[in-house]
Amino acid sequence: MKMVAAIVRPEMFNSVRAALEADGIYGMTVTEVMGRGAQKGIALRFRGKVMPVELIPKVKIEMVVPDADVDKVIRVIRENGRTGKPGDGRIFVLPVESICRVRTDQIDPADP
Amino acid sequence: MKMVAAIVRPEMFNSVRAALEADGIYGMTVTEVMGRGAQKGIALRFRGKVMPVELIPKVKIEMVVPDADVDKVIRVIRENGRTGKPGDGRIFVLPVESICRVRTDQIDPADP
Amino acid sequence: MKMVAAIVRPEMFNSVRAALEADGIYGMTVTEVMGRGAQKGIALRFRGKVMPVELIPKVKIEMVVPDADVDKVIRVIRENGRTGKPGDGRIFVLPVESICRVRTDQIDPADP
Amino acid sequence: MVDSGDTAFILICTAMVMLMTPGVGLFYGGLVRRKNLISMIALAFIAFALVSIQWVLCGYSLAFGTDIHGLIGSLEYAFLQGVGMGGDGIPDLLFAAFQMVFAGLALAIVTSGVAERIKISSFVVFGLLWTTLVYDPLAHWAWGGGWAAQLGALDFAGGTVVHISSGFSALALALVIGKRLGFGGHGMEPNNIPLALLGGALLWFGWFGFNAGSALAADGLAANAFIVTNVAAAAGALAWLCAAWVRGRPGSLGMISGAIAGLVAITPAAGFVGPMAAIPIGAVAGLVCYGALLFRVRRGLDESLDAWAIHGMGGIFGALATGMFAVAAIGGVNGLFYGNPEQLLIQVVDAVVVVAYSFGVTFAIAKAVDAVMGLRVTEEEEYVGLDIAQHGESVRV
Amino acid sequence: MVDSGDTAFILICTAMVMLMTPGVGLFYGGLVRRKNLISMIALAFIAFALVSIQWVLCGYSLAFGTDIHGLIGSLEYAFLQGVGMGGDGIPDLLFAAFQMVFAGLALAIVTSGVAERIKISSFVVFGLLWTTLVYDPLAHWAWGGGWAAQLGALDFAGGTVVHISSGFSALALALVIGKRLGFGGHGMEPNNIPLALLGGALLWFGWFGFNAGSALAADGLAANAFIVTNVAAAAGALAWLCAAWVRGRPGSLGMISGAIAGLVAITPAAGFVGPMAAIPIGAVAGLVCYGALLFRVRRGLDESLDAWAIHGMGGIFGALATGMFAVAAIGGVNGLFYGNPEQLLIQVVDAVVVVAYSFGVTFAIAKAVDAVMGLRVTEEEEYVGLDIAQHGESVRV
Amino acid sequence: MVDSGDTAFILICTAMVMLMTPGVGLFYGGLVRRKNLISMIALAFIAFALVSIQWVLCGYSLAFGTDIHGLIGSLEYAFLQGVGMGGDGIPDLLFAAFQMVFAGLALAIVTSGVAERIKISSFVVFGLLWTTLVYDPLAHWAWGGGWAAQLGALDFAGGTVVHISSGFSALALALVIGKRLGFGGHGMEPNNIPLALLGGALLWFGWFGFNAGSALAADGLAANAFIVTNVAAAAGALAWLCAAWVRGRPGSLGMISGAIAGLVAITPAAGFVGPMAAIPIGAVAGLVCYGALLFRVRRGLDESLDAWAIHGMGGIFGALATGMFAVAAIGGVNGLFYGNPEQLLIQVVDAVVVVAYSFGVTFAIAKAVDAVMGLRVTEEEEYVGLDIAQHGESVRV
Ligand SMILES: Nc1ncnc2c1ncn2[C@@H]1O[C@H](COP(=O)(O)OP(=O)(O)O)[C@@H](O)[C@H]1O
Ligand SMILES: Nc1ncnc2c1ncn2[C@@H]1O[C@H](COP(=O)(O)OP(=O)(O)O)[C@@H](O)[C@H]1O
Ligand SMILES: Nc1ncnc2c1ncn2[C@@H]1O[C@H](COP(=O)(O)OP(=O)(O)O)[C@@H](O)[C@H]1O
Repeated sequence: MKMVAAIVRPEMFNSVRAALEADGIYGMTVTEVMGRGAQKGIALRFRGKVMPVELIPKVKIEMVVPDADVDKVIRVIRENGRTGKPGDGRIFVLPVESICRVRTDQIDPADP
Repeated sequence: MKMVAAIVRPEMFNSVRAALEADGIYGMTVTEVMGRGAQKGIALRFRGKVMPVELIPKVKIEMVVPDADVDKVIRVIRENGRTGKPGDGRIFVLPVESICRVRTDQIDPADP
Repeated sequence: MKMVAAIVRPEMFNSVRAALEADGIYGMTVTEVMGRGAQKGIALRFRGKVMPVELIPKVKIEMVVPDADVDKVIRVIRENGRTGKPGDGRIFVLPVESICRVRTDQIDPADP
Repeated sequence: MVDSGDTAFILICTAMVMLMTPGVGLFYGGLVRRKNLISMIALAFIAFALVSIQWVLCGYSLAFGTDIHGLIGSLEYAFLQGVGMGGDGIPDLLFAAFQMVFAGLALAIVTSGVAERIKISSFVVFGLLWTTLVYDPLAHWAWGGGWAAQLGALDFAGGTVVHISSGFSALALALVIGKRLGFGGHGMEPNNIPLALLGGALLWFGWFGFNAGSALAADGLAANAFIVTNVAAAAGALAWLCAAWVRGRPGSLGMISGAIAGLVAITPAAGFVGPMAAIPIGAVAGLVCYGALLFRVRRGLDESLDAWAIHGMGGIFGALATGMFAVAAIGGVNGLFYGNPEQLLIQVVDAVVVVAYSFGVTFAIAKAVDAVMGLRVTEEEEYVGLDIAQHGESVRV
Repeated sequence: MVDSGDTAFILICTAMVMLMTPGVGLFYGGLVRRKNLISMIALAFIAFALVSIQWVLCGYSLAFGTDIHGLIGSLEYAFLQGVGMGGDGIPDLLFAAFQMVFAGLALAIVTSGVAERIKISSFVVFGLLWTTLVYDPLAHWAWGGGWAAQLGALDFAGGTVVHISSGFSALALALVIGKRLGFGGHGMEPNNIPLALLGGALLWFGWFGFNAGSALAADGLAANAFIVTNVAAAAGALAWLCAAWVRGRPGSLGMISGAIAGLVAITPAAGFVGPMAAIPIGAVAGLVCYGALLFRVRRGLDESLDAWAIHGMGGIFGALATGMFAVAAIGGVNGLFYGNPEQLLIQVVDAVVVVAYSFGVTFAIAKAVDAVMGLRVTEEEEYVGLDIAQHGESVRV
Repeated sequence: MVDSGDTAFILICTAMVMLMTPGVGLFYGGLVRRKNLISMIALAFIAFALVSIQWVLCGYSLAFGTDIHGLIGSLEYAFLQGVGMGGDGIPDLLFAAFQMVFAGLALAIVTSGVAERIKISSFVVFGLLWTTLVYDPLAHWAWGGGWAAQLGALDFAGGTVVHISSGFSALALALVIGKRLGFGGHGMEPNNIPLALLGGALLWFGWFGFNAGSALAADGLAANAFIVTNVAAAAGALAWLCAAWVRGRPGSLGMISGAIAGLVAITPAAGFVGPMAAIPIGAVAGLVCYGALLFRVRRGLDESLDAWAIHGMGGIFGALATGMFAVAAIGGVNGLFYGNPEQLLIQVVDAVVVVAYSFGVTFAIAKAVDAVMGLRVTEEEEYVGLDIAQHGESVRV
């Protein structure tokens, strides 16, 4: 099992989500985050103090999938989350040691 | 050290939290997330456009615990986060390579 | 590649962020979270029911960095996120198997 | 003759009372779980829109048409025919508008009892029946020349008509629709306390229109109603705050609930008591409603947002307090404390009848709607939340 | 002679209409993406502040100075000279203030067309030109003794002046500035529906001041305007809700959009039709505007927050409806349905001219500003969002 | 004789000023860190509730009872005895209510100085002492026939009484309670700018009641006060916006702070100057207060939400501006620019005394409360935030 964690543009999230569903990837956990990456920083000023706040809203999608699906998931995210401009995001793959449901007692690594 | 990441119902969070505390598991980081899992998707419509938004509010609990505690933590979450209905959530266990406090300089893998 | 996940005080986030930038660590994903750690719990009461809610706002910073940078990142966070009081936070290091951009097709493990 | 000052006052008061309905929506919306926030606000708007139409079609006439046996008004003003731009003090049309916003608000309060689980289509049907069969008769009894008015029951601004009725109707509805899934076990913390406080602020603001406007003139009586309203709200807020403090921490929701309790209790009394009486009325109302809330929680009743505890019980207390504290120098009638125990008796009779009628008829309507079309969403819809399930919308994290 | 009741009424109405401008800001702010929420609210405030200053310097005089060829007012009242504390019914200064808040609101509505992509410096320049060259003449035509008034066109509270003009100006502006990056493909869900509903509630509340206040007196006509305003809003809300229900789920944003559609449509008619006419006017407006919105989306037009669909098209429908439903018993003029087809013709002429003028002149102003200083932020700024890029602020997650 | 128009006006103005108190709460709540959001809103409500009770018990009488040596009123109106439904123009009870909401607002503004660190029990004690020992005498001096009124100092709507006093009291309080943990080093960004803007919008709205209502009649003077209020707010907003633009980006919080600065400065002047004078008054106030804020930040003073910079310094500037711009044609008195330099002198004396008195007495009260029960929460409580520590509630992420 792997956890694929993708940071994507909020605007592209819905097409990514729909495309994953079309490809049979259903389970996901989504978080609204702020991120900075390649884009240049922007310096802000509030009530007389400089505050460099160059964090921009992003959406983080976490999907735990069988090893075999990792490449497919990455491909789908890239194809549907891409605008070609800086800020499209990153995908990280992390190892997962085990996985289970809360609802039932069986630990079922084959059914994420 | 492992990171146990559990996605649970918002309504069950407080009992899970209390039960973990009772069992001596204190440190945790909690995030409000949206998730989809086994439940069927729901198609929405806003101002003329179809928007399938089947994400539902969930709570993510991340706990870094010694290897020996993983099973206990999973058991406690399941016993206290369960309603038996779809949507009860998932628990993922990820490997953690090292851990340290911000407050002190000693890197103390035995004290998460 | 490693993912360094740091939980810090919201008040210290900006200095941590600026210091990381000064040290050339640019990419990061930030989440507002609630956490509990060493601090003692606080029991609350709302409309007649006791509700122990001892979760406190924290900021989670996730940075995926080359193995060689991990120690530097940890040092910077500690030096700039520290107040010396309980609640300064934790840093966890998780292994990352692979990483890629959404924008381009090349999978580039050397460029987080 | 229409007086421009009085008309100006009631026009604005009507707008202020209108604002109370979204105020209730925001207050309730802040108290439920995030997945039902939009639903609560939407229910308030829908309640208001439905009643606005029903009122001009027939509601006004049922309430204020020529009295029929003390029970209901005739249909002579249906479609507002014969309700014109002239009038005595204020235009007749304005009086109809002022009464309309009260009716809309009452239905919005009732949504407390079905929070997070009502089917929107059923709410539409229930709402139309409720405003026609419960609210309109009650308004007639108190202000349209019905039996309560004939008996001499005092209800300056709607303590029985709006508050007792909506509070006990919410209770009846809650009993019919049943508890929320997981009620008691699951955590159901308020999702947005600042929003609830904002809603409370709009209620407090609008209540000046509600109570002072009920003088139907910009005069000394309105001024009296205005100041007693504020004093009772303040006393209620502080009393509940202190009571909660004794038991734990003084929460802001307790404070605002206490303010609303004080406002409810002073509503029937606002034109009959002075500022010094408003202090005990507001303070005791805060304590009574806090006690009622604790009682409800202990009994495991899921009248979810406490319309019963605050509007229902606060309304009863207010009706009785009016019968005790009323002083002839202000509103022309003395109460128990000024040597007229009979007035208290009349208030008791009025309150008891209104409690019984509104609880009973609402129970019957709810049962009927439930039998015909089902009041409640499916378990799955309740799980995903009414925002998505009923409205196809959601509040972002 | 100044009448204290009328003056009291218009003073408060002016404050209520002022509150509509932040209401528009909150409504729009809730509908855009999170990264532009502050920007939308700020634009509303800036629009209001700019117009407030322009109005006392010259705007009032251009609109209400002595008529020049039916087209514009003279500069005799520039700097409000000669506008004093006395007056007929209400003080002249109060009339100027009441009209000022209308002008401010109109510019705030126009920001719909440039949401999430306007450069703030260009908006300041555009806004000053627009209020001077578009709004002030239109106000003169309808209320300052211009050609439309001479022709007998009916616009009680600003259906053409405020709503048609701002709606079609938003459309022109949207065409000049171009679509948002990714429009059509990217998801652009509203970031905060409760905030939008709160904004809508403030609009509904303020609209009572807008329409009833346009009677310029606290009298029966104001009362009529008040109640028809509420009835039309309710009918519009329910009509759009039902239409959306037929196509899917009844969203709360559809409901509040329908209410605004009803409010827009009743605006020109409020002093000429009665409560029963307000039901079809409001309901049909809800359907017309919903249809216009669907049309806009289908055509891929990025008039982002639907000022055109709701204010523009709702305003046209309202102008025509006034020509149909007007009845002499209320406002002294009959419409088509009461045997005076000519009135409808006048309304058509008025609406057509206002559509053409506001669209055309706004298009020209926008082109000019774009050529001189650029209307739009850079692509990078649009990506990070105007909150950070233009204001240096951001809404926390 | 009570006039219905005047009474209608002041009744509604009183409600509008009441709404300013939650407005301050929302404004302040949006500016602090998320963990103290509820606390700031709750403090505003608590301030208002406390003062509401204190006012009817003794505050009104201390301020408006028969003058004692120009310093304080007698207790003849304690418990509002002798304050009735009759009156001259407006009912006496209404005058008491109108003044009450000013007193409540003033205490709410003061909470700026103790934001995110005050113990709620100590605030209750401090608040009661402050309103009795600071606010009531000041109100007496200016409006109750005290020495300032006798001297001829002009304060139309409370520039010295409400704004100078609350601003300098906040400063004194901030000095006694000390800086927030980590002030200077730690980031303390505003948690919810849209909420702050909403609060600002409610302040702007309510301020019409505050200033125009201070005419105590619905007449030309009220109309003048109304329009100058709006013009000054707009000018202040634009001036601060531009100044911030020069130094960086034009933030929305600067804009709304500028509007409040303009509103504060026009407060004492609203009944004495015309619309053209309101432009410089508002604009310069925006610049003065922005400068004061920068000064405070540079000096490392943790008067956390800038009541001193905006209300205190804006109030001083307004008092002086009144002495300069006043023109007899409007308020019966000329200022410096119209040949009466003496008026400016009187204004200076008044401002200086009020600054000294409010700063000094507040400092003493704060020291006393601190010595007896401790003003400040523990370090641990400050860390977890007052929402949890003081109220047992929290705002969800
Ligand atoms: N090294 C990193 N660690 C964690 N998150 C990152 C890292 N680099 C980028 N991100 C996340 O990805 C988002 C997009 O990054 P960006 O560099 O703008 O994308 P792109 O490479 O497509 O231009 C950032 O906003 C941040 O949330
Ligand atoms: N494969 C997955 N990857 C990441 N998160 C998941 C995955 N599957 C489920 N989840 C998370 O768990 C939550 C509950 O899943 P669900 O399938 O409804 O639970 P259950 O299996 O108990 O019915 C989802 O809302 C989602 O947040
Ligand atoms: N075992 C853990 N697992 C996950 N998160 C933790 C753990 N321990 C602490 N945290 C996070 O770190 C934050 C700070 O912890 P705390 O113990 O207060 O810090 P410190 O050790 O510096 O006093 C907590 O609020 C929580 O979010």
